[in-house]
Amino acid sequence: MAEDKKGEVLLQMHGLRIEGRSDEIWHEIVHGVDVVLRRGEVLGLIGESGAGKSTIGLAAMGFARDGCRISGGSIMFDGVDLAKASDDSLRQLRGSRIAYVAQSAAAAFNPAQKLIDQYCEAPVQHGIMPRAEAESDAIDLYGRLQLPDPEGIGFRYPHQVSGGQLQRAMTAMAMACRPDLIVFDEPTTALDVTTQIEVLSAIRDIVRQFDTAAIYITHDLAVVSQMADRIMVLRYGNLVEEGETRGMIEDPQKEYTRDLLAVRTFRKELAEDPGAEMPLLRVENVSAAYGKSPVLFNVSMDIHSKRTVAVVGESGSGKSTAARVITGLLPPSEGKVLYEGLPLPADHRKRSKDEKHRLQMIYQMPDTAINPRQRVRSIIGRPLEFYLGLRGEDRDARVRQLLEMIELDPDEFIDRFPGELSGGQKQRVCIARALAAEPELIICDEVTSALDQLVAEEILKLLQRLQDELGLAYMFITHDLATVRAVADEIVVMLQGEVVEQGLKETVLTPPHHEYTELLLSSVPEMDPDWLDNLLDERLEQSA
Amino acid sequence: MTMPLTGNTFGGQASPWFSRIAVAAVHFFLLVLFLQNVAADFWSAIPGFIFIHAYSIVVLAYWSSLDRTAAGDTVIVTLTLEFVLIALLFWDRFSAWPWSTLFGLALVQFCAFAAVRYWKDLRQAPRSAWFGLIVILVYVMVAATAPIIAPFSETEIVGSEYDVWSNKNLLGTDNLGRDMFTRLIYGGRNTVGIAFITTLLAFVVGGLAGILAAAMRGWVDQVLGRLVDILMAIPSFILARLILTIVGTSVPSLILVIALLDATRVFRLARAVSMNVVVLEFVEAASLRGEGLWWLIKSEILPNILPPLVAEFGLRFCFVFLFLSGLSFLGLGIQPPTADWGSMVRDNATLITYGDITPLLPAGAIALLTIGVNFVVDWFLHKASGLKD
Amino acid sequence: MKQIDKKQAELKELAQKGRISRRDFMAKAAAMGVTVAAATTLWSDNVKAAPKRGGKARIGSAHGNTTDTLDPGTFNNGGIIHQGFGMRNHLTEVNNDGSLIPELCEKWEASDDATEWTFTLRKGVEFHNGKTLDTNDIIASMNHHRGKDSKSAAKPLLAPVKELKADGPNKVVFKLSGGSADFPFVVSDYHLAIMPADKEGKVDWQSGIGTGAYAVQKFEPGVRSTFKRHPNYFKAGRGHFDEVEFLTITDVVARTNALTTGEIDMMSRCDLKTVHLLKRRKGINVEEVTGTLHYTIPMHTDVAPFDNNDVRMALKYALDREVLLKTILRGHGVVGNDHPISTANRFHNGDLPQRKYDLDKAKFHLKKSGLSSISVDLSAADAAFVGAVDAAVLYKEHAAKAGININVVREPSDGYWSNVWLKKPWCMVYWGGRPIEDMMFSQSLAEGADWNESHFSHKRFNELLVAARAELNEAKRRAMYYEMQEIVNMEGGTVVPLFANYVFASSDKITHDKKMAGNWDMDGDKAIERWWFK
Amino acid sequence: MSQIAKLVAQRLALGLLTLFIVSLIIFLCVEMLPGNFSEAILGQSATPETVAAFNRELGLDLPPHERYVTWLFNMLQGDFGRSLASKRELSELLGYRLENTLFLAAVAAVIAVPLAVSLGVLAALYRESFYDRAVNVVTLSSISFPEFFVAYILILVLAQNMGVFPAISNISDELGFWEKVYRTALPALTLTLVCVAHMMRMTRAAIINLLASPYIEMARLKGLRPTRIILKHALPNALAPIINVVVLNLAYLVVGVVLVEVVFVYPGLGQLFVDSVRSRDIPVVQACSLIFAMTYVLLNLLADVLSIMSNPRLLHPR
Repeated sequence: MAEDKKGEVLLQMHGLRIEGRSDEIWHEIVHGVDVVLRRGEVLGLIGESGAGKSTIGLAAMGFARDGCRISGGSIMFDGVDLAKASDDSLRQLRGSRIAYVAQSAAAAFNPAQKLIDQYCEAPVQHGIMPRAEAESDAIDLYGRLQLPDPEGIGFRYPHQVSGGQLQRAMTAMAMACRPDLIVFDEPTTALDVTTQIEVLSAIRDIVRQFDTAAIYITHDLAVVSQMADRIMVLRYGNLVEEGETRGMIEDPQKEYTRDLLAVRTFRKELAEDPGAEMPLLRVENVSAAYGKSPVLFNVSMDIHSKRTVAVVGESGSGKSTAARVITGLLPPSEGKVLYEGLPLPADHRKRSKDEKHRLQMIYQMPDTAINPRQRVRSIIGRPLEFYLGLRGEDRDARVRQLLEMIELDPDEFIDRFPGELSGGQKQRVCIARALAAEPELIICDEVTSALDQLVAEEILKLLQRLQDELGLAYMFITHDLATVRAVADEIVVMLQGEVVEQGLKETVLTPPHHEYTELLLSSVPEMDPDWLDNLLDERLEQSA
Repeated sequence: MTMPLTGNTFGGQASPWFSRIAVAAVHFFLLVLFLQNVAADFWSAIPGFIFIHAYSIVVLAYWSSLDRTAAGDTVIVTLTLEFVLIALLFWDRFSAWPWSTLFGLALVQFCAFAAVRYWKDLRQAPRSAWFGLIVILVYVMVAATAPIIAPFSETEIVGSEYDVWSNKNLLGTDNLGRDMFTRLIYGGRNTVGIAFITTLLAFVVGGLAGILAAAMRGWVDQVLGRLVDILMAIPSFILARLILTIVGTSVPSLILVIALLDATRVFRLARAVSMNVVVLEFVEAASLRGEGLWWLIKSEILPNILPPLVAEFGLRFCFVFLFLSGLSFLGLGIQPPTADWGSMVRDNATLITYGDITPLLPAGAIALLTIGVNFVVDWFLHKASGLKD
Repeated sequence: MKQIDKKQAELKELAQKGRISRRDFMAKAAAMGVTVAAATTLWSDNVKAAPKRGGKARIGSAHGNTTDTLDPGTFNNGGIIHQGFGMRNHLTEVNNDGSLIPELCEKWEASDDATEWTFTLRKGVEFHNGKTLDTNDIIASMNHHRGKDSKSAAKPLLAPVKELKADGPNKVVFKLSGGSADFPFVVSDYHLAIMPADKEGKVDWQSGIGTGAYAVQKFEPGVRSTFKRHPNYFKAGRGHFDEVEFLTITDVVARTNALTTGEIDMMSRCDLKTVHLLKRRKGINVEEVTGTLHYTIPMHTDVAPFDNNDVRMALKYALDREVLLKTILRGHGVVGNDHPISTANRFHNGDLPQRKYDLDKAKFHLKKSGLSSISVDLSAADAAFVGAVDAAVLYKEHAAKAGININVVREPSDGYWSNVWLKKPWCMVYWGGRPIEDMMFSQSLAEGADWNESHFSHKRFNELLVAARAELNEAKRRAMYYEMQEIVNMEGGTVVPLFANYVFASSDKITHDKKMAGNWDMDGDKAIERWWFK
Repeated sequence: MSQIAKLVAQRLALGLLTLFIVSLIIFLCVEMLPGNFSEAILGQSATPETVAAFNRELGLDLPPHERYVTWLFNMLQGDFGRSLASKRELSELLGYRLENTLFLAAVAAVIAVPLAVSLGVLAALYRESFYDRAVNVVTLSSISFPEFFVAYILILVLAQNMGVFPAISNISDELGFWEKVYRTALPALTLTLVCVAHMMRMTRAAIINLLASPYIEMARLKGLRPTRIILKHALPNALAPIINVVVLNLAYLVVGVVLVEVVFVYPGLGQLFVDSVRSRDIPVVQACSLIFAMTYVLLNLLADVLSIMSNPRLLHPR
């Protein structure tokens, strides 16, 4: 990378328009966006789903996904217009001069090939270096990205490597041809917070080391502020605001940007200690296993009525398993679940209707949690029919009531199919379905993690309102500490199937923490461009 | 990436002008049949004529005023009502119709209604799918109305054997001097009818068992799975031969035996796709709610595995069709003198040696339908897979 | 006489092989006492059609099962019968003109009451393995079908044989329980092939060794068999091919294709529907013979309503045989006259008026029976014969016009012979037919016969049967058989609608005598013995 | 690998159970068929005495369960028994037929499988193109005609009119290999036409199914050539369904070719089976069914093993 070229414009997209096809009709999804990127610069693209950020990121490679097309504007990359370039010349650019890092490394690696084979493919196929050289280069890069066992890891298959490591291996693969530009498409979204930090720092280091220009796409402003020199905020295929990172974080110009920044400022009032009051639900020394592999070890927790207990932990910590035990989907191997002091049958099939309707569940993925072949009317109506015996007009009236309660217009939504709803609307329908059963306790299993941040916030507010109005108790399962901060009365921290810490929110969130809680808390990115540097320094000091 | 959603893919509303024309066409078709066959004289058919048209107008007016939710139900209600009313009006003559013709007419009308209902999807269908749909529709109509449109009766000997094509015998005569055109029409009716019923039965049995196995898991799954494995381990042709020899080759036993054999294949597919659905959370939610097995199958699983099952139905139908012809070839299929395409090919197969194309006709008819069905299935699968993203 | 025959045969052979000039031939013939005219005919007949030795003949047969064996007792289809005739011989042979000629015997003699038959064996006949034929072989071969443990289908044929013994080195005597003028015909039956005997008096059927024109090389039942000519075959002018390959091709289309593409040289059972097209093909000869093969529709005469002869007559008149002949056999056959004796038989009663489709008479008999209308079940399956079900349906249509309601019951083809035939009161049957009237009558119509399919029991008929059997005077026998045919025609319980032709084809490279045997398909199933390459 | 061994062992055990039940079912079916061997052999000429004598000699007069148990017992000792009809050792009788059947299947497979897979790959590569549509229509048409009809047409064109191949497959073991192949050409071609479409469509579908997956997008973004993407990235991951459909078709080539055997007079197992059923030759019927069932079991096992081998996730567990 010649020093004199630094600062020169590498990529310039002008008036970029992209269309997508649905129902045989082309709709514009990116409406004329201008992007400028200089050599060695990292540009953050941020926005919610549907903002067109990935589409723009891919357009930087002259690529449009199936069902999309670049319909207007120019994409000048180092003097070549990618929008007009031939397939062959595009192919020669891709992988060698512009590389891509995908969101889910587990999915983006070919499961049938070893990592190093996939690494070597681009350099060898582009004729940049022979196989042997590429291999030793790979090992070098693996080392720089702090992958364990850099000599051996390349000879594993993707499924034999953990998610965080895969993401780093993919970054190495993108670096293989020493491209001028790398497009990072939400590279850490699928990772746990603690892993996310490692990957973020690895990516940042390597990009800085090679002085590569990068486009960093994410929906998380806190993350992008660690990575990018400059940020573009996108919404519905339009540019909302553009600026230097620090400037934008400190002084956002547009309301939308401010909203994004203000996400999770919502806080629930602090609740009092319930004391010795009889809990609504008590989990007593429960252990459980899937087949022969144990996943829960001696877990106990109480949930009091009208209160929210947040169960927090990373993936694999057993928090969802705990929910399955409570709902009776997974009978525990030891221990029991008491409802108002009386033991619940371990198997949900043995529970009575009365026991069932009090305990409802809302799932993480609203897409799969409601039947895509039923209309909203029957989705919400069925529990009414089933538990309360409502039929016909009574039922419809109640469905309408519930829809109003979840802030959806009954006339508009009652006859829709789930496919005609947005993610947030679907989640609201799920909530309404749970409410229809007139429950006392709702288990919310990561209910906001599949949603955009603003939408998630709305859902949290809705849940809070419902709790206030209907006196519900929530068991709130999440990996997101921001959510915990927002809604919890009590917190249960789980790690590898065990409860490591539990108590009132302020007790848990106020130091001194348990070691793991500390790790979790410190790993949540903050809206401060220096946060990552400080954190890493801090950790380095501690370990030193 | 979410596109603005303009409507559910399977609940699209028909354009009103088309629906009017289509329903009117169906009614007109029915009426022509009436005039030709049911009404003893022209004048007594007039009230029926007027009634049906007035009725159509009312139905359509009502229909277009409704939102699309009710449209599906309306179709069924209309269908039933209309048949009941026709039956009441023309009871004495109506009862003289063969049941299969009634069934066939119902099918034709159902097709028309379906076409109206899914017009929006149809409009987007590629040309190959249109071709397939038209082929299927023509076959269904021909099969349904065979006794009405065929110039002669099924077994009637109308000339000398192997007559050439003429005005009297459109496609000449067959090996016994029966009218080839008539035999083709009846052959279609018999073969298509039997294959259709067989496939339907196979799907009801195999599909239900498959869903049941997926929904219940455990020993039910094991037992059914093993049973199917064993049945599949015996080549179907051989098992069919054995069973047909034991029970005799009557049409009901043909249907039952082939349906049983085919059900094993359907079972596998139904089980596999249901397995994908039962792990989804809405099924879990329903079973947590305490829903019974039947509800789970009927409301939660079945609607979601329908697209692959429908596609498979098309393919299975073709296989059953070919299987039947194969059995006919070995003399175990539909027995003479009932016309069926398989044995028609066989009966006239020696002609091929002499370069005569007569045997091509039934074989061509088989092939055309198979291709048509496959085109539609392809399109359907394409659409169904498009639903996922 | 016999001496002269033999000499003539030798002469013929010389002529056929072209080893003798015409002049020499005439001289030799004259020396033997043959008239000049006769000698000339003999010469031209034999030279024109002079059979040539050589070539590999491939024959495609419609019949043959993988379960076929070389045990003649279980021969049950045309394919294996044909092969049997190729590899083995019998005491007597039905010649291609229908007459009975000696085969392994030189002559036969009967006692006056026709209860004792003596066969004098031909001398010097050699089996394929070099063994010379003797009386032990004859006795063992016959005993193979007799006795308590016999599994042979021919057991009933030999049931009248009380005693069987050798009389001197080359005579075998059969003692019968009753007179049988046609016994020499009986021993020509394809089951009663002569096989070599071992020391215990058992026959060796497994090896396929016989005295026939061809020795088995390879026997794959139901697929193919190959044969090589027996170099020491005793018959002159028979067995012309060097090699024979016998293929079972059950699918008629495949068989026809094989013939037209030259994969085979001859085929049995042409497809009647397209035989007119096959005839037009260049290089193909189609042959057609009326034989004893016929279809019957027997009613159990002891079961109501068939116990009433008027009902039987009504049913006989209510069938349009001409239509059946046209549609089922496509004209390749002749209509039957409700008795099982074919025009190929010696004593066919041609004086008997042909029964026709006559609705008036049918109605008349129906009325006379006292029944205003009848409704009867007719069992049919295509196992009975190809088109049996069609025939039944046609029958139903014809009879309906006479007010008779026939309900066609379609039976499964498999197991038809064990479950339907002889069990159901009215069904469709096919008979290969018998060359001898006595055999035909005593098997299918004699009281108490196993296969009395119509449960026919007629006193006069049974008396005539016994009398005719032992009657050696031909004129008297003829009269008796004529009367019996009339009885069956007028009172029998069997409708005999059709006699079917044998239709077979060969490539024009193959030729044969003008006269074709009518007792079996393909020249009496002796094509490989009788035909030759041009 | 031990996992595979375990799977194989487990499946073989299950397979044995399947075979046992199949033999029971077949035995019962044949028992239920009207008539028995003796009656079938003697046909129209059966008399009660001869049938009884036959039955006595063959042990058919014993009650069915006794015969079954004896058969099973002998079977377990490796004695397949003898054909009732020819008294020939079954191993010898079936061996020859099985060899023929496998030969035909092999010839057909050697033509069909590479053809189908390459057609499928090409169709996936040039999807929605004219080539794709053309191949689709042609292959669809070829499966749309009844098998025997395809056979007749091939005979008409290739044997009658052009005379390049013999109309019937008159094969025997004294023929040379290529001569045998030549005579088997038409039936093999027929079978090829019948099963190529299925395999080709599955190959195409399996590959196209994967084209939307992220790793294919990744491969495209690495600037790889379409051919390489299909062959290196899509095909290896699509192998499992392709193997399954190929194996299914192989099983069909072995067990489902009765019609083709009849039309081409090919002496395979199917004909033998049909003939033996007709004459109620139970040992042969049993043995054939077991061979067919075994083919199914083994090929299915093969498909599973190959699927595992093609999937590193299963082959190299963490």
